[in-house]
Amino acid sequence: MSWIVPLPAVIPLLGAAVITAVGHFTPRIVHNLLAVASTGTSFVFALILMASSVPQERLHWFGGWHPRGGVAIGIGFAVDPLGAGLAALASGLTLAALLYSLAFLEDASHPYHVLMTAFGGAMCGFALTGDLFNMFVWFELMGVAAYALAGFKIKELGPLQGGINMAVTNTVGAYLIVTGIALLYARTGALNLAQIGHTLAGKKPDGLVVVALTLLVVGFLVKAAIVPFHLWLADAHAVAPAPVCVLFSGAMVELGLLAVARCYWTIFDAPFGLHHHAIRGVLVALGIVTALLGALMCFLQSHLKRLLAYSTISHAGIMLVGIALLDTKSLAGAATMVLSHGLLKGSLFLCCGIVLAELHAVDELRLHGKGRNFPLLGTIFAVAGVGLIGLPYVGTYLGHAQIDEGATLDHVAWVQPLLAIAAGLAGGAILRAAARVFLGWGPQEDWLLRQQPSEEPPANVGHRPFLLAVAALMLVLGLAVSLVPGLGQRAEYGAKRFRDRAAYAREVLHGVPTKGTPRLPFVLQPTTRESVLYGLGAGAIALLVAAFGLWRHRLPDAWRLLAGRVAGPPLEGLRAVHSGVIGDYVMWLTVGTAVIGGVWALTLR
Amino acid sequence: MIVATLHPLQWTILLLVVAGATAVVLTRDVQRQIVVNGLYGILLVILFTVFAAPDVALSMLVVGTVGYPLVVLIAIARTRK
Amino acid sequence: MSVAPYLVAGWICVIGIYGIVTSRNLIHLALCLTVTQSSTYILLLAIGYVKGGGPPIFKGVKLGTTAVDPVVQSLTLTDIVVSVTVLALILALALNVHKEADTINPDEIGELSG
Amino acid sequence: MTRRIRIAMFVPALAVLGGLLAWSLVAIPKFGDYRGPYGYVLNRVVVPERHMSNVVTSVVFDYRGFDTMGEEFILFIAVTGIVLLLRKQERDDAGELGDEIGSPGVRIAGTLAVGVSVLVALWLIAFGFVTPGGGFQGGAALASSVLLVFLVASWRSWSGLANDKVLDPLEGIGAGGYVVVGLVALVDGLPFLTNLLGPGKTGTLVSGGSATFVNWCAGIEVAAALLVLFSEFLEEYIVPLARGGGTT
Repeated sequence: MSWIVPLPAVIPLLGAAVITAVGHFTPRIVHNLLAVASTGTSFVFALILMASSVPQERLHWFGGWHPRGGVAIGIGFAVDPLGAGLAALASGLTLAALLYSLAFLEDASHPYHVLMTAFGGAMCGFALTGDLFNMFVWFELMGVAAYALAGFKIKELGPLQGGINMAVTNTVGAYLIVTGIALLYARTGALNLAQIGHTLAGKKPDGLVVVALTLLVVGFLVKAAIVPFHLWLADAHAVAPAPVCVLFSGAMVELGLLAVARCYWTIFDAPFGLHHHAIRGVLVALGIVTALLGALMCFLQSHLKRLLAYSTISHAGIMLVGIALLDTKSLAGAATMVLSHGLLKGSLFLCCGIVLAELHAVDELRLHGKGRNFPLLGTIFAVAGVGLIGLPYVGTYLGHAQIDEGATLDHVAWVQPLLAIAAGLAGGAILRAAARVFLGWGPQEDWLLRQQPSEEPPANVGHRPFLLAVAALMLVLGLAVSLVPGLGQRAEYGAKRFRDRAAYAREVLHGVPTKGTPRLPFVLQPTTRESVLYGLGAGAIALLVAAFGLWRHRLPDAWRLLAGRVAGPPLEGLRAVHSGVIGDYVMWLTVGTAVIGGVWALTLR
Repeated sequence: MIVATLHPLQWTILLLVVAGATAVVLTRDVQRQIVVNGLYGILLVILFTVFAAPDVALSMLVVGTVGYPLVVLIAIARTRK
Repeated sequence: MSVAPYLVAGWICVIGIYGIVTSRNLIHLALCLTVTQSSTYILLLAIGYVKGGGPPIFKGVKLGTTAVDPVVQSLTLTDIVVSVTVLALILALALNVHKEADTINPDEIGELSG
Repeated sequence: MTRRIRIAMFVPALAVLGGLLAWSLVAIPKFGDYRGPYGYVLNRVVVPERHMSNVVTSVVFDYRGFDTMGEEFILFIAVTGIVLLLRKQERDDAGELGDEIGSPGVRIAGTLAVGVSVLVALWLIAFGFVTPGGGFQGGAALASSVLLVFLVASWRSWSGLANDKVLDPLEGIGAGGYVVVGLVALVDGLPFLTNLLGPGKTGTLVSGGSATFVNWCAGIEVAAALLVLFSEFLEEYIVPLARGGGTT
C-alpha cells in the first residue's frame, strides 16, 4: 500500500505540467478536465491514505533510500492520520474551488488552472512530509502559487498590494525557517524530523535549540496568520478571487499550524518536554490574543471578504490554542475544528463570489438590502455563519468541546470563556452582515465600518445554480462534522499517535511498526455540560453582537457617546496598525520574533 | 582567537561580503543598487569557491550575472518616472 | 571559538531586514530580500565547511579524502533558485503596481487598510 | 502609523533578534569542525554505490531528488505566475520592430558566441554527475546564451526562438518528465524516483543511472522557464517602446 503515499502530492504536479505542455493547443475544456481530474485523483488517494494510515504510519522513502543505522540519507513521507486528513481536506477544497471556477472564472486562461492544481499538490506534500527541508520546499511552492493567485486581478491596485504584502511577509518567514533548519543541521547533522528529535533527546537544551525553535515556530506562524504575523492575511484574502480564498482560509493557514504542531511533537518535545509550560504559555497567549483581536477586527469590517478573513484569523487563534495546550484532547479538537471551519469558511467565500457576480459589490453597506431577492444564497451564508459559532452539535462545536475538555484537564479552564467570546463575536459579525445584505436590516451608514476599494465582478459567470450547489454541499458537510458518529474518537486517536514521538521515531528510523489499533466505536462523541453551555453562550453573544451592529443607533444617546469616547481611540489605533504598508508588517514580524524569542530565552532553561 | 582558525583569504572575503551586503542595503538609488548588487554577487561567488562549493558558486554566477540584472534592470526601466 | 562566518551570516540577515523595513522603493525592497536570503547561503555553507576539506567531488581525488558536507550545498542550490523566482514574482507585482498607481513606494500605495 | 514610530519600534526589536542569533552561536560547532553524520556518510558511500563522482549532484538528483522536484516546480509555478501577472489585457503586436544591429561583423561574432555558450551549457548539464554543474546550472547557462540572440540579433529573432508556443510545451515536458521518471519506478513496484538503471561507469556521461534523465529534465525545465521569464520581462520593456509610448 505504500505506493499510494506520494500520489496526493505528485499527481497534481504532473497535471499542472501537462496542462502547461498542451495549453496552447487545446481548448479550455481540456485544461479544466485535466485540472479537475488530477486534483480529484489526489483527493481520492488522500482519503485512502488517511484510512490506511490508521493502523500504522505509512512510510515512503523517495528513491528507495532507507535510513542506515538510524541515519536518514533520503527524504521520507511519514503519514499519520491527522496529516493525511489535512491533505485530504486541502485537495478536497482545491477540487471544490476548481469546480466552482468552471463557472465562476469562465475566462481564466490556463495558467490559472496550473497554479490552482499545483497549489493543491503542494499543500498535500507539505502535510505528508517527514523531512524538515522538504517542508520548506513545499512551503515555498505553496507560497509562489499563492502570491500570483492573490494578485490575479492585475488591473486593480488592491490585489497587487495584497499580493506584494503576502509575498514579502511570507518570504521573510521562509528565511527564518531556513535559518532555523540550518541551526538544527549544525547541531544534529540531520534533516529528517524523527532523527533531529532523536538526536536532541536527552541533552540539555541550549541557546541554539531555543533560537531554532523560535525561528521555526515564527516562520510557520506567519503562514498561520497568528498575531502579530497576521497582517498580510486580511489584505491577501480581501483581494483574491473567491475560489482562491477558499484555499487560503480553509487549508493554507491550517497547514502553518500543522507545521508548528508537527515540529513540536517530532523535534522539540525531546529537548523541551520538561519545560513545556513555557512553550504552552507563550503559544496559548498568542492564540487567545489572535482569537480575540481577529474577532474584534472582524466586527469592524464592511468588506465581506475582509470580514471573513479576520474571522479566519480569529479561528486560527482558537486552533492554535488547541495545539498549544499540548494534550491529546485539545489537539483532536484543533483537528476537527480545522475540518469544519475549512468547509464552512469555504462555503462563505463561495457565497461572496456569487454575491459579487450577482450584485457587483462585496461591501456590506453598499449592498444594504440588495440581497432580498436571493433567499437561498442568504440562507447558506447565514447558516454557515451560525455553524462557525459553535452552537451545541452544530459545525465547529465538536472542536470547541474537545478543546474545552483538554483545557479543563490542563487546569487552564479560563481559556474556554475567552474562546467562546471570540467565536461569538466573529459569528455575530457574519450574522450582522447577512442580515444587512439579505434582509436589509439596520441603517445604511455605519461609521464603525470602513469601506474598502471595490472589486470588479468577473466578466462571464456561467451556470449560477451550479455555484450555489457547490457552496451548499460544503455547508452541509461542514455542519455535519459535529454529528458524524465516531469522528471525535478517531481524531483523538490520531492526535494520540501524532504526539507519540518515541513511536514515530522508532517507526521512521528503524521500521518498527506501532502496535495494533484499538477498535474505535461509531458513536457520537460525548461532550460535557460546560461545553454545551459555552456553545449556547457563544450563540447568545453572537445574537447580541449582531443586534448591536445593526441597531446601535436605537440605544440612548448618552450611552453611545460614552462608548464612543471610551472605545473610539483604541479602535482607531487598532485600525492604524493594520496599515497595508509592507514596512510596518515586517516591523511587526521582527517585534513578534524578538518578543517570543526573548521570552523563551528567559524561560526555557 | 577568532582570527586564528580562519585562513587570511577567508577573512578577507568574509569582510568584503559584509561590506558588500551592507552597501547593497544602504544604496537607496536602485540604478546604483543593481550595480552594487552585481559586485556583491561576485563576492559571494568567490566566497562559495573558498568554502569549497563550486556547484553553488556556479549557480550563483549564472544567476547573479544574468538572472538578477536582467529582471531588475527592466523593472527599473519600466518604473522610472 | 571561531564563529566569524556565522556572525557574518547573522549580520547580513539583520541588515537585510533593516533594508526591507526602511525601504521606499519596491525594487530596492526586493533586492534587500535577496540580501537577507544570501545570509542563509552563507550560514548553510559555513556550517558544512570542514577544515582543510576539498569540494565533495571525487574526480581525480582519492575516496575518503576530507571533503566538506555535500548536503548543505544541495540545500543552498535549492535556496538560490527560490530566491530568483521570488525576486521575479515580486518585481512582476511591482511592475503592475506601477502601471496602476504610478508609484512603487510601498508607503504610498495605501489601497488596503483597517 | 508614521515612519518614525515604525523605526522606533523596529530598531530595538532588530537588536534583540540580532542578539538571539548571536546567542544561538555560543554552542554551535566551531567553523571547520563540522562532523554531522548525513554528509559524512554520503561522502563515503556515493562513489562506490552510485558511481557518481560529484556528490553534490548525486544528492541533488538522487538522494534528495524529491526536493529537487519540488524546487523545479517552484521555478515552474513562479514563472507560470509571472505569465499570469504580466498577461496583456489587450493583444499586443511587437513584430514590427526592426532589426537594431546592422553590422554583419557583430552578427557573426555574436552567432559564434551564442554557439560556444550553448555548447558550454550543454556540457555543464551533461557532466553534472562528474564535475561541477548539472541541470540547474546548465539550464540557466543555456537560457542565458539564448538571451545573447536578443543582444546580438534582434527582437524578432528572439521572439521567434523564445515563443511561448515552443517554450510552454518544453517547460511542461521538463517539469512533467521529472514526475514521470519518478512514477515509472512506482509502477515498477519501487519507491518514487528510485534510480532504475543502476550505477553506470564512474566519470562517464551515464554515471547517473536514471538520475541522468532527471538531470536532463531539470535542464530543459530550467532553461525553458528562465527563457519564458526573460521574454515576459523583455516584452514589458520592448512593447511600449515599439508603440512609441516611451516609459509607462
